[in-house]
Amino acid sequence: MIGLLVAAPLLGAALLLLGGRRLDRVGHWLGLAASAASLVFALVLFTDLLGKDGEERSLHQHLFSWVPVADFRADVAFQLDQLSMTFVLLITSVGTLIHLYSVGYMEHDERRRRFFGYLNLFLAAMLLLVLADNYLLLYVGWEGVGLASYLLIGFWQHKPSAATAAKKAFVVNRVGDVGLSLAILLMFTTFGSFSFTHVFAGVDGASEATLTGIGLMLLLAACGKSAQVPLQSWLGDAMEGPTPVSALIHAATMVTAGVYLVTRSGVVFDAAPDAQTVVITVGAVTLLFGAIVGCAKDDIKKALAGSTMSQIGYMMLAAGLGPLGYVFAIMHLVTHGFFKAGLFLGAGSVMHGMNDEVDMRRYGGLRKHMPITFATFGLAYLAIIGFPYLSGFFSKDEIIYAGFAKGGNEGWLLGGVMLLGAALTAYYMTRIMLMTFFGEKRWQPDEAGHEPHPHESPLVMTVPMLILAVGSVAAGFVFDSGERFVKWLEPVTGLAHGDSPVSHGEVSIAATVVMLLGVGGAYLQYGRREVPAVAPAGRLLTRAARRDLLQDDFNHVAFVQTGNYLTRGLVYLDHKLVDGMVNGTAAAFGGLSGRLRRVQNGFARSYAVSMFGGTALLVAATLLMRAV
Amino acid sequence: MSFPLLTATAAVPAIGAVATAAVPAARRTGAKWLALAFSLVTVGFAAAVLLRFDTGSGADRFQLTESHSWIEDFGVRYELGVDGIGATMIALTAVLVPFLIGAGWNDADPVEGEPQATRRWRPTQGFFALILMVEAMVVLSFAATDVFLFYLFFEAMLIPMYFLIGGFGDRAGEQGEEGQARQRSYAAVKFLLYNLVGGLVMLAAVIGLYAQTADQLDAGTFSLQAILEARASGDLDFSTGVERWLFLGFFFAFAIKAPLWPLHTWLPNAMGEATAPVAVLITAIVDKVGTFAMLRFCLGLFPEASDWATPVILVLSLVSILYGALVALGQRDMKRLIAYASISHFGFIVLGVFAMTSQGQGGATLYMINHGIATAALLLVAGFLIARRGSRLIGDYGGVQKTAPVLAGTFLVGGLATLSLPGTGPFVSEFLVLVGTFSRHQAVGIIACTGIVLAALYVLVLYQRTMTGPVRAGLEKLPDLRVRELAVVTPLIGLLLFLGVYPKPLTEIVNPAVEHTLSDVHQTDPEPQIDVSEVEAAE
Amino acid sequence: MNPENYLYLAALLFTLGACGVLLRRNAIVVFMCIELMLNAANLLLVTFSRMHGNLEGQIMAFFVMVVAAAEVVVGLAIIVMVYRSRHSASVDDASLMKL
Amino acid sequence: MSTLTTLAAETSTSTGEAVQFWVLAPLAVVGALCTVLLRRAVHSALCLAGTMVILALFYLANGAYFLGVVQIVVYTGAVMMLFLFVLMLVGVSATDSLKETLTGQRWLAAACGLGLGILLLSGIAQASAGSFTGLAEANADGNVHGLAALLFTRYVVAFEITGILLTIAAIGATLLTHRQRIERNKTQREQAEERVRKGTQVTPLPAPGVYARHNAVDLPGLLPDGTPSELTVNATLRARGQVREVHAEALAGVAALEEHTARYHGQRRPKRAVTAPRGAAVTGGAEEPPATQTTQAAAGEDGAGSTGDAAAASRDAEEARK
Repeated sequence: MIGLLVAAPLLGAALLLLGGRRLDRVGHWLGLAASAASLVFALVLFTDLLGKDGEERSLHQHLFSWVPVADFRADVAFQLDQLSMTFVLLITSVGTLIHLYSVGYMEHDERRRRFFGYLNLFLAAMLLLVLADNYLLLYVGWEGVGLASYLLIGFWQHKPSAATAAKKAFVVNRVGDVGLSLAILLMFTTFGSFSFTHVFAGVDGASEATLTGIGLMLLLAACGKSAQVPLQSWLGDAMEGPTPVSALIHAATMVTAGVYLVTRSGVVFDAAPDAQTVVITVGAVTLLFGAIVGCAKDDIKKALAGSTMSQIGYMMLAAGLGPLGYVFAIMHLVTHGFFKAGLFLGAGSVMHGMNDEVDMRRYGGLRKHMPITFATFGLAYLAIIGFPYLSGFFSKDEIIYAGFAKGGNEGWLLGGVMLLGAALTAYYMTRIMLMTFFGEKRWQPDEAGHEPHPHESPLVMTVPMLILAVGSVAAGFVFDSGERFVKWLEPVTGLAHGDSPVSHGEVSIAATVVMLLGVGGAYLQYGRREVPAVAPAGRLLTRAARRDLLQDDFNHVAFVQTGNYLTRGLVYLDHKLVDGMVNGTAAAFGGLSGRLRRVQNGFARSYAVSMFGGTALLVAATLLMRAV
Repeated sequence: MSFPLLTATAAVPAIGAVATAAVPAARRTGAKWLALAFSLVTVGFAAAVLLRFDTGSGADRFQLTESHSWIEDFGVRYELGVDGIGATMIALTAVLVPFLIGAGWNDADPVEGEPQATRRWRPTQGFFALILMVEAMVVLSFAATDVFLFYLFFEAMLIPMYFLIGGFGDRAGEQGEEGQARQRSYAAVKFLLYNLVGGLVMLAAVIGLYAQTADQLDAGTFSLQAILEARASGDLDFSTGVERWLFLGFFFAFAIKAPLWPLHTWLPNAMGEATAPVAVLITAIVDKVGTFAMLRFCLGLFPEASDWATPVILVLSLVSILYGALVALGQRDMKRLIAYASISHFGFIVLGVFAMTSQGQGGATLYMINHGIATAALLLVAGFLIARRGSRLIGDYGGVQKTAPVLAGTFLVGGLATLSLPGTGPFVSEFLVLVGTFSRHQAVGIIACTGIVLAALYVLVLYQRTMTGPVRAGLEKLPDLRVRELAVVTPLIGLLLFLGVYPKPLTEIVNPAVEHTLSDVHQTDPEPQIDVSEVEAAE
Repeated sequence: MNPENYLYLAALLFTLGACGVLLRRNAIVVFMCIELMLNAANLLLVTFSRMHGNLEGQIMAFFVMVVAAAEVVVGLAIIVMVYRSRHSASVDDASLMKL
Repeated sequence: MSTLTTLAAETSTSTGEAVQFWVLAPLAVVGALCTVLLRRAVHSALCLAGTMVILALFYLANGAYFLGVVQIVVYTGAVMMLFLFVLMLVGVSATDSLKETLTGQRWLAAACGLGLGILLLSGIAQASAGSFTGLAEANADGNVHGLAALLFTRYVVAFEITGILLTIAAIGATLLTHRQRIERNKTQREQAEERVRKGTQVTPLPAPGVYARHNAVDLPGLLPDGTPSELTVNATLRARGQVREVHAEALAGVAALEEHTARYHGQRRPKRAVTAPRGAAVTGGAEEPPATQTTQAAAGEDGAGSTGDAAAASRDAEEARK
């Protein structure tokens, strides 16, 4: 049954990618069906799990032995527990909605069949990632989603920027993958195995240094996949992909795989406090980084990408808090999955109506033209900024509370940072909202002279948006009432109640206040005044934030340029030194032969001289030998 | 006496070579089909070798043995036999050759109006006959358990390879017909000289080995089994110095063949100038004899010296991995890029061999097979592309994905396999090598891991520059893969995916051989720091 | 007198013949010098034969003579041939032995 | 015969033999030296023959009677005569220059020769025994009988093989020197056509000695400017270097004649100085002809260049007769 979860989209992908043109007309429905089938399986399994006791809610399925070499035993085996189940449900439900949305969004693309093939491939890989019962199989899914992400970011390959962005995403992710590889290698040398069960069982006996090493390597992997500092640079560029991709992969599911990894490896991290500290630091830095970048971007998708980064920063931070935060990291992950997907789909709907314009300064006043989009986007907006009793309110406040609960100065620092982040979130989201849907219209004909005619998107697109909006609104409440979510996940992740200097209520009030501050600030800047169609020069921080805080410039100088010089130098050396040495030897021999050849002048008498000389030498040698 | 299966496996392509060469000039197509038929029969025999190979726990190390006296005075025997590694390598060779023949179907046809196109001009026949000849010799080298016999075929395969490189280039160069011919003969001569030098050094070591056996045993022998037994029983005991010198002699030849940095520069030239199938033949099959021989001869015959040389060799293979990848990044020529990528991969293989762990060596063996198939897929598709445009320069392409999506797709899959994406065969082997290396030499393993990133870079940069972006002028009408080409590429990709998902059949055959090799070098796998077996028991 | 003197004489003649071979360019003269060397060797053989009281040396000298005769016949024929085709009997003219 | 036998049977040499050796040995050495050093091959051959005869005497003195006779009959009589025949065939007067053309060859040869000689001599000196056996016993039944006994018993196979060798050599020599004509002779017409086609020398070569008022074939004709033309002399003579020198008086006479004729016609002719004869090369050639190749090449050039000159010369001659 668990295998079927993965098999359905995999089969769909294979069919769509190998099927050829014959499937062009039904391809998208086929892809949707595969995804929906997966969702159905997931729901069946879910009810199955719900029927069991909390501690026994774990299914195993061993398919076959994958790579057996001596002690190295890698199996293809699945494990479905509450954590996996949560992810599976999120992935299949959001995935299916986005499949549906894409039917409309990609309607005019001649390569729609392939697009659905890639989407299915992604689903399969993502499900494999969360269902694997060992790190190596997880790694397969891990790289699989990377591949799908690569293919989908670069889906419009004729655009060089898309191709470059795709390559960048893959390569940066690969850097993270090195971390995962090394972590698995370390696990193998330490525990002789890399299945979750064995590793977690062996943690007690391992030295803290080793565990810290494993933890840091896992964190590196998580940073790559979840676009955390310092491997965050690819996410902004990844917005080159079609919008449903951004919604599914780069907002709701794949980028949260890092959080999954850290949570899944909680046992390891709990035993390595140093690694946890680093996780928290990374989360906190990214949280602010993403928020600042999100405040400055005019490209609606890139602004949302900054927001995604920031929100995942929250989750990472929460995951770094250990049992204090695991549950809430996952909870925020799920709610974020809903509202961020909703936001992206809304952005896609806006772009769909605006001739693929992404610059928010060219929008304005769209609420009249796209009422449904406005409504769903608005609800998701309220959810993300933590409007009371919407989903973001519950999940984010819990994380902020967990931060305070860490205790001591650290607790205050983390709480403060997260509150600042909440204010920034409110600010940039309000800014997006105002620039897009409020104010006067600012759109102009494009170069070809086409005046955009903003219109509401078709039903296949708005229905998913509506469902997600419902999710954004209700998820938090549903999860929080009676602590359902906490109880559900607790057996896997554990739960701790720290010693918080502030109460729950106080945190909620503080969060609401900073949220209102952020909204107010944005309203003053963008709601009261006319938004200029061309971005003003801005101050130093704004300009830096527009350039993603100079991360690409840094990467360019530090890696790309040095790499180029190194490569060119090595090519030169390979030709001149390594090859040159060999060719030089050959040339030296050639020259020597040329000299020696002159002795061979063709005159018989010369040869005769050498013969006689030789004879004389032989006679001399004989005589000498006798004399001695 | 049982049926001499190994001899037959080598004899079929050899007979095929003669038969193909004898086909009259006008029957060109017939010659192609004949060569294909013989190569397919070889696949059958190779399959029989795999099937007859006993992987049970009590099975002999060398199986399907044949032994006949040949040159009695020097104890040279015609001795064949395979362990699991040899059997799989023979299978790889046999499986790849039909694809190469299919891919090079029209590569050697005489050009219309070429002046030599006389009645007796038969390049096509020669091309396929030479390929089959190489196949026969490679199979024999994988099967030979007599050191002298191995040496013989190790060297003899240079001759047909020389003609394949020098005689049949692809008609796509930057310097015109004549410059191309000059480049080609340069590459062929370079290939020959490099390998001959290696072979010469090895010959000295072979003779030295014989002298040692003649000194210490009743009679001199070249037989691997006899020497291994004598070494195990202590009858044959090399002094430290002698063993090291002999080891170096053997290793030098194999390092050139493999090719290991800094002895690698012949490979880019040879692969760049040869046609794509021949380039595959070089890197996927012939070069594997080098790494295979490291496993079988270097480690088996000279365990102490292998141990002594390991640090240096590990460093060299690390340099190969990183250097190959970095230089690949800087290439303008597609085939040279793939050649440098191969150098990087050979670094991994040698790393695995000398990691002295069962994961490392098992991984290295799998790596040889997977690299063979992956490179074949990538390079053959690149060859199809080059044949269409008539240029090897990356800069001449762009946007192929738009006009020839299937070609681009297969190219991408080949590339992804080359960068060891999980789910494809190379991932399994690369990871095994890394595990094997890391469990004994942590630092080396960590550095080797960075090769993963570089591999992604050069493959994706290549793909991006050739396949994506706006369609370049002159490529608007680029035809997509034809049926023949698809028939060549699809099974290769299928194999790659199958081996990535279910490599167990191979590992089962390879594992016992690796155990034997490890016991030859008196090594055991390092134990994990923490025993988690009780967890297993509890389950 | 000691018969060894014959040996010295033979050595002297041999050396002279050798120098002639090296110095002269006319193929016929070169050939004659070779004959001189052969004769010197014969003298040596004959002298040894006497010194050792054994006829084997003379037999050897006899064979040398026969072989020399055969050689002269063929050699001169070759010289004539070469002269016909190249109009020269100089050994330096036939310098085709180099690349 | 018996006396000779007894002579050889002695274990020490007689005074007579010593005298014979000391008289003949220097002669043999001188003969050998002359063989090597004389410029004309015929002289060399004759000197060699002399040396061989002396060697034959030494063989006799050493008790090798059969060999001594064979040496004279076969070597000196047959082989050396064969040499002479071939020399005649190849050109008896073609002298060999002793000027060395290969750099360093002479020094190397001298060094090698000297070294080898010294080594041989010292080797012999080292190996000298002091006493010797003598052939008295071996030659007891007569030298020929002794040789035959060995030759037809122990060495019979070698003997037969030498027989075969000789046969092969004879056949080989015949084959080598025999030239089978594989195409028919060219007709005169064809030869003429070929000559025109080649175009180097279309007209017949100018005759020798005409203008020099001398009909000897070895005297070159003069070109209009008074220089002798080698081309007028028969090629064989040229090759042998047997072109006779044109004396200065003859040239002066020609000049005077021209002068006279000009005055008789009252013509104003450009005064032509009779230059120093270019024939210096021709005359010098008798002593030291340049290497054959260069001579031929020069002749070819001359032929091309001087055809016109020769024609002019004959025209002048006709004028003079009027």
